[in-house]
Amino acid sequence: MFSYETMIAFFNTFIERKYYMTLLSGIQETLLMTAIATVIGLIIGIFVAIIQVSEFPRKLKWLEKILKGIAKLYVDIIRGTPAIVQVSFIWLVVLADVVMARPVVGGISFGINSGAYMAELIRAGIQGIDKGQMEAGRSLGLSYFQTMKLIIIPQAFRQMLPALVSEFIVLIKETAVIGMIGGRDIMRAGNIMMSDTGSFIWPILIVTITYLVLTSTFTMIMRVIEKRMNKGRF
Amino acid sequence: MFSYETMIAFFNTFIERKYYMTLLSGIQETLLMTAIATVIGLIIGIFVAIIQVSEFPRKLKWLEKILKGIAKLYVDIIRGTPAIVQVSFIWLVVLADVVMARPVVGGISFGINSGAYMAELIRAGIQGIDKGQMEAGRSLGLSYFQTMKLIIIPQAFRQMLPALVSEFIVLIKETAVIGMIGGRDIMRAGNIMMSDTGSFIWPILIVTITYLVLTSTFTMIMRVIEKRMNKGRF
Amino acid sequence: GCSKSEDVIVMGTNATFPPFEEIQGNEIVGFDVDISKIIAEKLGKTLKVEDMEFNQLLGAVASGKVDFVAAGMTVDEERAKQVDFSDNYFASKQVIIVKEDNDNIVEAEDLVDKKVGVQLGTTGDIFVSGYTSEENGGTIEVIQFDKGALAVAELSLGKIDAVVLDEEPAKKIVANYEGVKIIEAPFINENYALAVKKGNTELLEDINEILAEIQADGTYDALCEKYFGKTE
Amino acid sequence: MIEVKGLCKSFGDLKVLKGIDDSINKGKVVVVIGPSGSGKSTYLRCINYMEEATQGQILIDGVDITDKSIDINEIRQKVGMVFQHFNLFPHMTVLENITLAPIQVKKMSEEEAKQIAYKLLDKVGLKEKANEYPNKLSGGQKQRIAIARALAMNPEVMLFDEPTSALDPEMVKEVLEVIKELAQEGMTMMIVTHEMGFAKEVGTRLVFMDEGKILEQGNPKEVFENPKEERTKLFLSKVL
Amino acid sequence: MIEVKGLCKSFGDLKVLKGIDDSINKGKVVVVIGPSGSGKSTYLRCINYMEEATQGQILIDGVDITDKSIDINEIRQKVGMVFQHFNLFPHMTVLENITLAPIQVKKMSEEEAKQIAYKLLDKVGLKEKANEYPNKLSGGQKQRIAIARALAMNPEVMLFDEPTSALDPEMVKEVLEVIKELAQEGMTMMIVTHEMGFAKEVGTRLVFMDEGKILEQGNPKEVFENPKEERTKLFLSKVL
Ligand SMILES: Nc1ncnc2c1ncn2[C@@H]1O[C@H](COP(=O)(O)OP(=O)(O)OP(=O)(O)O)[C@@H](O)[C@H]1O
Ligand SMILES: Nc1ncnc2c1ncn2[C@@H]1O[C@H](COP(=O)(O)OP(=O)(O)OP(=O)(O)O)[C@@H](O)[C@H]1O
Ligand SMILES: [Mg+2]
Ligand SMILES: [Mg+2]
Repeated sequence: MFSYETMIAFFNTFIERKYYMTLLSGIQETLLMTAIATVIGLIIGIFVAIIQVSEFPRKLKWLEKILKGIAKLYVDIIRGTPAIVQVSFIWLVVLADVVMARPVVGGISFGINSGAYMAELIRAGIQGIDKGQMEAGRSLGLSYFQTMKLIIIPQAFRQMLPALVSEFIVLIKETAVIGMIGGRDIMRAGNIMMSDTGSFIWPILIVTITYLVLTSTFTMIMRVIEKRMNKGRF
Repeated sequence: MFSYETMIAFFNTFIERKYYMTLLSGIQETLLMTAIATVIGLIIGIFVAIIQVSEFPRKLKWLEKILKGIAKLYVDIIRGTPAIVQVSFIWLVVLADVVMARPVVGGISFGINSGAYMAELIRAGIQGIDKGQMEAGRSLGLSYFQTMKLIIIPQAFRQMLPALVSEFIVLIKETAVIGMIGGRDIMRAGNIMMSDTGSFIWPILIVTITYLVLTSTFTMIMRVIEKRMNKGRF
Repeated sequence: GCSKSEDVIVMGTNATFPPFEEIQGNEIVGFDVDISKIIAEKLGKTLKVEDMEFNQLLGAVASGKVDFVAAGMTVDEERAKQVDFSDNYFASKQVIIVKEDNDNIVEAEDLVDKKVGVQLGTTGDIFVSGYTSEENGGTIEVIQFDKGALAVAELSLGKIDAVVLDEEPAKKIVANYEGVKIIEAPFINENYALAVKKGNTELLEDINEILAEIQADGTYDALCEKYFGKTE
Repeated sequence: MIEVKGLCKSFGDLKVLKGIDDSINKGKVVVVIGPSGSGKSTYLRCINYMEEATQGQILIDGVDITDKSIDINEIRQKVGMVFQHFNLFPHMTVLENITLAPIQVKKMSEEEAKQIAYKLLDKVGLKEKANEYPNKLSGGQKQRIAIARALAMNPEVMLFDEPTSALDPEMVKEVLEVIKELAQEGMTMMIVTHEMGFAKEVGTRLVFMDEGKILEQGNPKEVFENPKEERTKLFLSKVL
Repeated sequence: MIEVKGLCKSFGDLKVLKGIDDSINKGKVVVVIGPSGSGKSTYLRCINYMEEATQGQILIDGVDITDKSIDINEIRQKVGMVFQHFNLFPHMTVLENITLAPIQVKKMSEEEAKQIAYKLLDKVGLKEKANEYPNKLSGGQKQRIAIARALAMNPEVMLFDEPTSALDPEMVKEVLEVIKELAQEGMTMMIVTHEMGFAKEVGTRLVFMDEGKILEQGNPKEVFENPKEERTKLFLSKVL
């Protein structure tokens, strides 16, 4: 299985059948999906986190209750079920009648998944900002949501940046199950090579290395960001 | 798709074809896999964590370097690649010649995966124990490893218990991809129902609820443990 | 997201079923894809291919996610309850694949108590999963894979004892693996057809017409020549 | 200008303010002193609605801000507040700190807001720091910027909650100078402080709080020299 | 009994011990005092090899423990140590705390270890606490258990590093009583302490350390009444 001949044979096929193209478009699809998921997750996460930390004025307590209830339900369901179940649900039920590029559907699904986890990060980030910031904003006449948007979130965001990049890395890995609903990401590219060539070790090694390169690249980016943050302007 | 008739039709088939048995054995397989994975992950995690925090005597510095290098490589590779890649690798390459029940192989694979994450938890737990404990143990004449085993690990372990249960919950969800290599867990039970009946929504709902019940049960157990800990003997 | 526009027709398939459909480079190609292209062309529409797990195809066409399925799908009573099948366009059969040195398995009855791999939701799966031995009432231990190739892979590793697959893909896949062979014993004969949503007679009739057309004008034979190296 | 009637405030079961009555006239400087925990901060925070009063009324220019139908953000524009810990926005430059509220709340043009900001920076003597970030400033400089930021909304009253107690001793003076100048210009102010010399100098009236009540008040010099209440005497003996 | 020759210890570039020579004879009680950071703890920790000496020799009963080929766990059995923060094992009962090392290290039977433990618990006056967990004990009780735990290994020397400085004042006495009793029984001891009265009472010799050196030593009473060095005078003037 590890023999020189099988290796040569595999890599000949690799070139001949243009598997590098399969792999490349797998990388593209993985990254596209991850990027879409990150953006959607971030948006959902911010909304959910704000709902979770907000105290509504007395008149709107009923709305607060409803929104907090929905946020809790969302977070509980997402954190209580596997990503692949969620993806299947969204793909096969929610978006059943919609024709959409698969990476987009995957991105949306994983974004919805990721939102629940990002909400937690963002909530912690917001609650980590000194209470005095909210007070200073409010005392200047800014509304609660203006203060959130202009003062709290930007600060929380900077502090959370490394954690968010790390969530991006988690998503790169999580999206590897998209093949289960027909996606054509890196993992699936590996599967295709396996099916076609009957060789396991080389496709899996290629896939492993591809993921390692991607995740460690983004880990490095995260480190750089962390360093910048530490000696940043504030 | 949500219509009353399709629902009735599905649940008739559900009874008729004894899908509850499929589901039940799916739950069994998921839990078995998760349990095996937790045990293996815990063992690996403890070893890796101890290697990471240990300072070897001067004579054995070379061994320390080698072991720490291996531990780092292991953690980096596991954390840098998707679980499904690891599972495929172990099943198709490492254990290629081994005939073994699929849940066991799944359990081993996910245990190897989980070990890297547990190592992190355990390392933090060990480092969270007051340095004085190690000193007290050593000053009584206990060796480094005796002190670790009898004094540090038991304390660290109690503190980490909630985090470890939470890792168990993560594993319940993660194992949902085992269907990709032919496992018959909960998710797969849902797939089988989908394939046979052509209905998506009901099988997915059943799968979702099953996972929710499992994860929230264990979350409750974790809460109880946390409470006990807080008012525990020490 | 964009809803389906008028001039696009969506074909659902599972591209792990060579030579009917498989992925080469970035493209899904194969016998079914070519036939579908012709259908789309004759209907004046653009073909869009949706690749998904085989076991999700029926649901996908039933829910309207795809307009029709072309996936080397065998006509079958159970399935016919969920979708409408076109006229048959290909005659196939199920075959048993075993290790080259295995002389113990020669017919379906020999599969009893053995670990047998299938592709989830295929005819082979339905047959093997429902199989009960006439002699001793024994059943077959089924392992359902997402892809036929993975089943053959495990067979070649010795993790399972046999695989039941459709004949043509079995031939293609077996060629990729060392040490496995197809048993020439007769097994279930079956027919492939396209599937549309139940009640979509308009599309069904169009498809049937086109299928008849290409069989008459030789296009079909050319495709067979291209993919199977033989004519029906 | 500000009228406080029977103001009570509880946090859960804890009664922090137990009925405060007072009125602060335009142009006056009220200095609030009292032991820790006596409710001085809470009193100030009620006045700009950072805390909701449990009972009683607070009228600013005749408008009852405890009325639920009042737009609180409008009231706050009339009342500037300066905190012990400055609470500058660390992700904005000094200039952005000052222009934020005028632009966002008063819908002022950036141009106009900047002009006002530069005027105020000049006033607090920090014109050259306009484009610095707060972490480059000393404590005294930060507090002066915080004052400028509050003034940018052109408030009618300024509230100061121990504006110098987080400062190193050598920086107290520069902040007090700025406040003194404001007093001379006729700004209405309430100042919680432990700087007794300063209180004597700028205060038109001194209020001594204890356990959620105003225990004694009057001309600062007189109260310092001749406290009537035992508690006031005790307190002053410790801090003077 | 213990001989220290030219003991030096550095942490990286920081020289903490700069050449200590001393010898402690059997049955003597050496009290170590000195300003914070002078290296008292480090000195004690070197003696039972909690820190590895950078230079110099430490001989215990003639055996050089700085020798790399020595089994350090054997040495430690001869040297008991009591810490400022007790460091009891919180997950074990008092009895388990005391019997752990005899069973694990000395391979004593559980029976025997328990007998010894009860004897020691009696000695420190805490027999009735045998089955409690440490978090049920007061600071003074914890420290007495820690002493019992160290004694259970039947050490030849006992080291105490500020055994009472983490205790509430009313608990200091009960711990000092136990140590005093040990002294009377003829246990060899080194005690770092800030309790000067106690030092005077039990110390057979006082060692004053400053900046990693022994600056002055002698009979405690004499040193207290007549310190020779300026630094000693200064230190004593502050603590007495
Ligand atoms: N948000 C709050 N929740 C609960 N209790 C509070 C809150 N804010 C203040 N308190 C309590 O109210 C009492 C008065 O607090 P306040 O800050 O007004 O005192 P103070 O006079 O300003 O004291 P200091 O001089 O220490 O600033 C204190 O006992 C304080 O603990
Ligand atoms: N592990 C260590 N790493 C680096 N520096 C250390 C370490 N342990 C002690 N030091 C330094 O060595 C010096 C002496 O410390 P030591 O604890 O021996 O002083 P001490 O006399 O016991 O003081 P105290 O009375 O405060 O306990 C101090 O400057 C301390 O910071
Ligand atoms: Mg205050
Ligand atoms: Mg010390």
